[in-house]
Amino acid sequence: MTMDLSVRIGSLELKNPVMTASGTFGYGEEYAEFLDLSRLGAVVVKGLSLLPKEGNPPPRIVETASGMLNAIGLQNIGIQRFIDEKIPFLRTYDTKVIVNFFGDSIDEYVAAAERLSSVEGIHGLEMNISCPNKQAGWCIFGTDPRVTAQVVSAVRKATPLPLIVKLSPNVTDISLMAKVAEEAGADALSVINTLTGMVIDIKTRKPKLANRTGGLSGPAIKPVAVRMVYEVFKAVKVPVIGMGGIMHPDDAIEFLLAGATAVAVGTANFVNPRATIDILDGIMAYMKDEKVEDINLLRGAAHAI
Amino acid sequence: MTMDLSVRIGSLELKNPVMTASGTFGYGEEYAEFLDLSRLGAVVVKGLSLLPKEGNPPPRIVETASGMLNAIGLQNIGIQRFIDEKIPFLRTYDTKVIVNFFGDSIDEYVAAAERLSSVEGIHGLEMNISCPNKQAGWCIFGTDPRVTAQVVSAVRKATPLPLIVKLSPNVTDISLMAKVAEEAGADALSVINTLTGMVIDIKTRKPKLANRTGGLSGPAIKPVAVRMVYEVFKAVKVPVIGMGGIMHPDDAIEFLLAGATAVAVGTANFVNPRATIDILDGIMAYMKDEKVEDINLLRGAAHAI
Amino acid sequence: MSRYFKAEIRENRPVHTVHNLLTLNVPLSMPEPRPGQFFMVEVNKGTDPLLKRAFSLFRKTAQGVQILYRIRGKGTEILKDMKEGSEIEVLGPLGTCYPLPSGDTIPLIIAGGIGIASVFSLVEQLSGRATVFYGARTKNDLLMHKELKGFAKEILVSTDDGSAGQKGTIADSLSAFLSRPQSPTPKYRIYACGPHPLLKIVSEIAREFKISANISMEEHMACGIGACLGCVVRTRDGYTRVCKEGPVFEAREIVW
Amino acid sequence: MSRYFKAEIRENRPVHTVHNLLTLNVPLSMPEPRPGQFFMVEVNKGTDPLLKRAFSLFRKTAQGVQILYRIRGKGTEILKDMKEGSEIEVLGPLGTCYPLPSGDTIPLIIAGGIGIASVFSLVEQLSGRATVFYGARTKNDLLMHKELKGFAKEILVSTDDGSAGQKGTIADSLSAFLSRPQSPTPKYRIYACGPHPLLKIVSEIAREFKISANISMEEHMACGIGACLGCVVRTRDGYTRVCKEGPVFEAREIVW
Ligand SMILES: Cc1cc2nc3c(=O)[nH]c(=O)nc-3n(C[C@H](O)[C@H](O)[C@H](O)COP(=O)(O)OP(=O)(O)OC[C@H]3O[C@@H](n4cnc5c(N)ncnc54)[C@H](O)[C@@H]3O)c2cc1C
Ligand SMILES: Cc1cc2nc3c(=O)[nH]c(=O)nc-3n(C[C@H](O)[C@H](O)[C@H](O)COP(=O)(O)OP(=O)(O)OC[C@H]3O[C@@H](n4cnc5c(N)ncnc54)[C@H](O)[C@@H]3O)c2cc1C
Ligand SMILES: Cc1cc2nc3c(=O)[nH]c(=O)nc-3n(C[C@H](O)[C@H](O)[C@H](O)COP(=O)(O)O)c2cc1C
Ligand SMILES: Cc1cc2nc3c(=O)[nH]c(=O)nc-3n(C[C@H](O)[C@H](O)[C@H](O)COP(=O)(O)O)c2cc1C
Ligand code: FES
Ligand code: FES
Repeated sequence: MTMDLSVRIGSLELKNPVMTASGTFGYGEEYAEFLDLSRLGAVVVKGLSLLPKEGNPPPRIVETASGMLNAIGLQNIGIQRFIDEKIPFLRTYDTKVIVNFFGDSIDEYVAAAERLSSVEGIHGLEMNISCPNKQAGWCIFGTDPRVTAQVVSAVRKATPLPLIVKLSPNVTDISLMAKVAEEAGADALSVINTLTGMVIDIKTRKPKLANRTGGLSGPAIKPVAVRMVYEVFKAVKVPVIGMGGIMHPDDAIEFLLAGATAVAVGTANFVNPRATIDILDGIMAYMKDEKVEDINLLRGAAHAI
Repeated sequence: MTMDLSVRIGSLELKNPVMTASGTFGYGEEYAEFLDLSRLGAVVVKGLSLLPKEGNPPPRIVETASGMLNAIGLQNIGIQRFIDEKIPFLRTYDTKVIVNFFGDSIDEYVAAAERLSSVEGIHGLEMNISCPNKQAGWCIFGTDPRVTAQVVSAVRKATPLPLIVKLSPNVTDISLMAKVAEEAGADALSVINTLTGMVIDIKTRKPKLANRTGGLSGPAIKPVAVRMVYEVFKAVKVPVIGMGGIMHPDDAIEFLLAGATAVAVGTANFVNPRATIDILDGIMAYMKDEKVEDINLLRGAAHAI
Repeated sequence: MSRYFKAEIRENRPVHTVHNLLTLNVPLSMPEPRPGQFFMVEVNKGTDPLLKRAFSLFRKTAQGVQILYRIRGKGTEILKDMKEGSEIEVLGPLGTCYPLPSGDTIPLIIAGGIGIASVFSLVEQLSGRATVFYGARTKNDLLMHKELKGFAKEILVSTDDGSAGQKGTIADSLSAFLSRPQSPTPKYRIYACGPHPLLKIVSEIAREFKISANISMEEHMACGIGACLGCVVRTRDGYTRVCKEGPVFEAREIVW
Repeated sequence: MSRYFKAEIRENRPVHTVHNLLTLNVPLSMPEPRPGQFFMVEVNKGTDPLLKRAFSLFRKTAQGVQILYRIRGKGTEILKDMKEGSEIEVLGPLGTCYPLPSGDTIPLIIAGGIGIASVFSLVEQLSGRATVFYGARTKNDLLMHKELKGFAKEILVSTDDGSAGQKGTIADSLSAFLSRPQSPTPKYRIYACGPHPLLKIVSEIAREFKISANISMEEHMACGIGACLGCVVRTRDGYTRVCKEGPVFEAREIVW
């Protein structure tokens, strides 16, 4: 049986739908010893900003039931160092490189997108809009539809690269946010970022994370993520990249059936550095068992009545 | 050491902060063989509507990582049968009986609250606003602040009983919803109801629940619930009842430290029918170890800097 | 509290490629379990998996309560590795039981696959009276066949591939059995446990031949004690709990 | 893939009330671990707990890699019940190691509590050269003391209650040791692992006496390989990863 695993994210063609989730795969090189990066559909790197960012004080991580909270605080080396130090390495692999980025203001988003757009070896951009918006008095770019529309439109004008907008799940109506991002020019949507959570230490009577709250990821959030992908798929025409708690091939397939065109593997990389490859192999085994010749036939199948 | 465990929920005094979460403890009688109901701070019964409700087709339940989805569909015997058949039994116990209720329209909410207000043996009402609103075209009472304000105000006028409003976590800003409910006359807030989720069967390629989506409960959601209690505590003056994934005494204490006045035990009852009592005993052991004489001293302690 | 207890694992051994027999040392205060009833059994300590699993009473012996289970998913995978001597939490016996047939009635007992776990103790209790229709995919999938022989009047085996007994389903075999010309027609009562499609056909056959039938239903469960309303099936009274009003129902009550 | 492998549990036995020694059969392709490095070890199959746990290399023997762990929370509770013969996933060796002292330098090795796990193999490798300051709460909490004696030049024990060695902390004992009038003052190098407050005091003492010190830091970890940025401590260069630039740092680099 011949099998077609390739999928399209806007103008970007991926050899298969397995990507890495930003912030869980470093800049790619950390995992190169454990797997062949060229087998991946795409590598999405840790979120970058124009200038380096120090991040939050530790502890930054706390485990929860079937999940973890992180409050890294978007620590990163900045776009320039990324271009100088990391891109040359990534260019030696036959995979698509997608750069996740963010800013504290619309101007910063635009400047970052512009800077990233002229670099050879960057194939697409993923905008993280789950970050505080300093201009609008610390609301979040990803939760107020008007602000979302503004920032996405501005970035859209600033880059010719395929633009993925990564949605925050901490909203009342994810379909609305998806439609807003689509209308503002997103070529694809990543669903979902982490859910905001907190753990308190009953001995010290203080939150365990220095930042108090953090983002919940891992298997615990998978049912919420699948539901959101399902809703977003109904609401928009652009492709959806599904993520949230994907540990095994079955989880990835659930997202495809819910409507995802591709999937991203996050927290699972920490548990099993070869998780992406195991998931890719498992998807292929499923397609063989189920006699599915083209992966695109699985997309949204759970919507049939 | 003498220990004071009593807490106040509006005008209601509970002998201790341990309650049951609606829908997870039946009408109380199902658990009477396993524990002494008189030891509980309060029993919150399965959600009732004016008329009996059939609920959703099965499967109604599916397990997830450290949690479960349910789509019971609010099946219940209706208020009249509850009063006739269940209240006489509950009245034989020395505990507070709180009736969780809902309606498909504001009129139904009001009628239900009125009917429940004149019954001896009912000490308080808990409004479930996470249900579809037929009048306003199937939006949800609990996610649109204007609709929430309307329905809570209407019910407030209809009952002299302590009124608890149970908030949905599926919102962008839980503090806003909390403030709206407080202003509309709530005496207390229950935080949180279930998160909406979905599980897809990769063999049948269909959602596992007949209703497609269901409510996520259990340890998986605890970090989100603790965070929301923490936020709501900052936003309002009325007492907060914390719930979401409480399995052990430590979990309950986390909620108290986050700002809860009382806690409700839900999914844990399914795993351990004596969970409420084990949690109560564990809270007392903690207070003894930590030399806390009055449980109210723990409330919100995690907010100190 | 006699229906909620810690039980020591006396034995947890394979009886087949993917089936284990679990023997639990239960406290004396536990009510006597009856055929058709079930237990909710803890399968692990952490929170994943979270819920207890429902297992039918297979047998009660001097050793304790026995459960026959198929290793199928996450829960049973963990259960099969539990060591003798360790303690697990158990809730039960729960639910309704098979009503015993009157003295002049011939019990016909239908077991499809792992359904044998639920009816075995009924066959045992009816010592020598029951005609058992036992269906499995292949000869190799017939569980506890030898043990069953000691208690049944007769066992009619069907397998999908004909590797033992009749080739075909037990429903066919039941139908053929009832269609034989007999006079006077004896009084029968049917008891059945197995996959839903089988139970449905058996119910239809029972109606056709005007025989009372009790069938044991399965649905996903959370609490096992009637509190969560998670385990309902549709009956003439609307949605009804398998854990409380069932698992054994009158076949005519079920709306398929 | 030689740093990610399945390891068979050779032995997993208690060496103390709440401490176990785990011996893992590791593949030949694994790089040779060096004192101060650590491994990320799978503690269970399900998803709760989710993450691997970091454990220092205790020793590498002909039997394999040894880990000494304290049974403390959920992860180690499950690990302690793992049976010999079962397989677990391991990532490692990871992180930096203790730089060996030059020939004319006297190594002073500070171990607070379970910190002994990290420095034991260093003492072993320095066969007979190291002076070890070993602190514990009580005599009873001194782990592997006998084994240590075989490799150390000298062991100065302190306990909180004076039940063995000096009453007091090892920091006091280190301070007293360095304050003895000596001429000429020998060249020392300090290596330390233990609770953060101890490491902080040791760093201050090292600065005061102008001795180079390497200390092993701990922080909550997710990936163990530098990808998540979860395990940082504050250093002069900003937030720095314990799993990659550490766990062994130059004491003067740390901003307390
Ligand atoms: C009344 C009753 C009696 C039962 N008796 C037996 C028995 O004697 N022997 C036996 O092997 N099995 C029996 N089962 C099925 C058993 O409860 C488990 O569902 C089955 O063993 C699969 O569990 P798992 O943990 O391995 O699978 P998982 O995949 O981990 O199960 C996931 C979830 O789905 C539920 N589930 C999966 N399949 C079913 C099913 N067919 N029916 C109900 N829930 C399901 C599980 O309980 C669990 O909540 C019975 C079920 C019921 C309701
Ligand atoms: C580099 C390094 C080396 C270590 N070496 C050893 C060793 O040789 N022997 C040993 O017994 N322990 C060692 N630890 C601590 C060990 O990783 C576990 O944190 C500890 O055993 C508690 O885990 P638990 O699962 O029992 O507790 P849990 O309460 O289940 O832990 C919950 C979470 O918190 C983390 N955590 C809890 N305490 C700590 C801590 N002090 N530091 C870092 N993370 C923590 C756990 O890793 C886990 O993610 C080391 C830690 C690090 C970072
Ligand atoms: C440690 C960590 C760091 C993350 N950093 C980023 C980031 O920089 N930018 C971003 O858009 N998402 C970030 N995420 C979110 C993930 O990309 C992903 O959306 C989320 O974790 C859900 O997927 P998972 O459950 O598979 O981890 C991070 C997640 C984790 C756990
Ligand atoms: C099976 C089930 C039924 C529920 N029914 C109701 C209900 O009728 N009314 C309501 O307000 N909440 C209902 N809930 C929500 C719980 O009361 C509680 O808010 C939620 O489950 C979170 O707590 P937990 O994680 O401890 O279960 C139900 C939850 C479950 C699991
Ligand atoms: S399993 Fe809860 S009502 Fe039956
Ligand atoms: S544990 Fe992930 S960077 Fe150190």
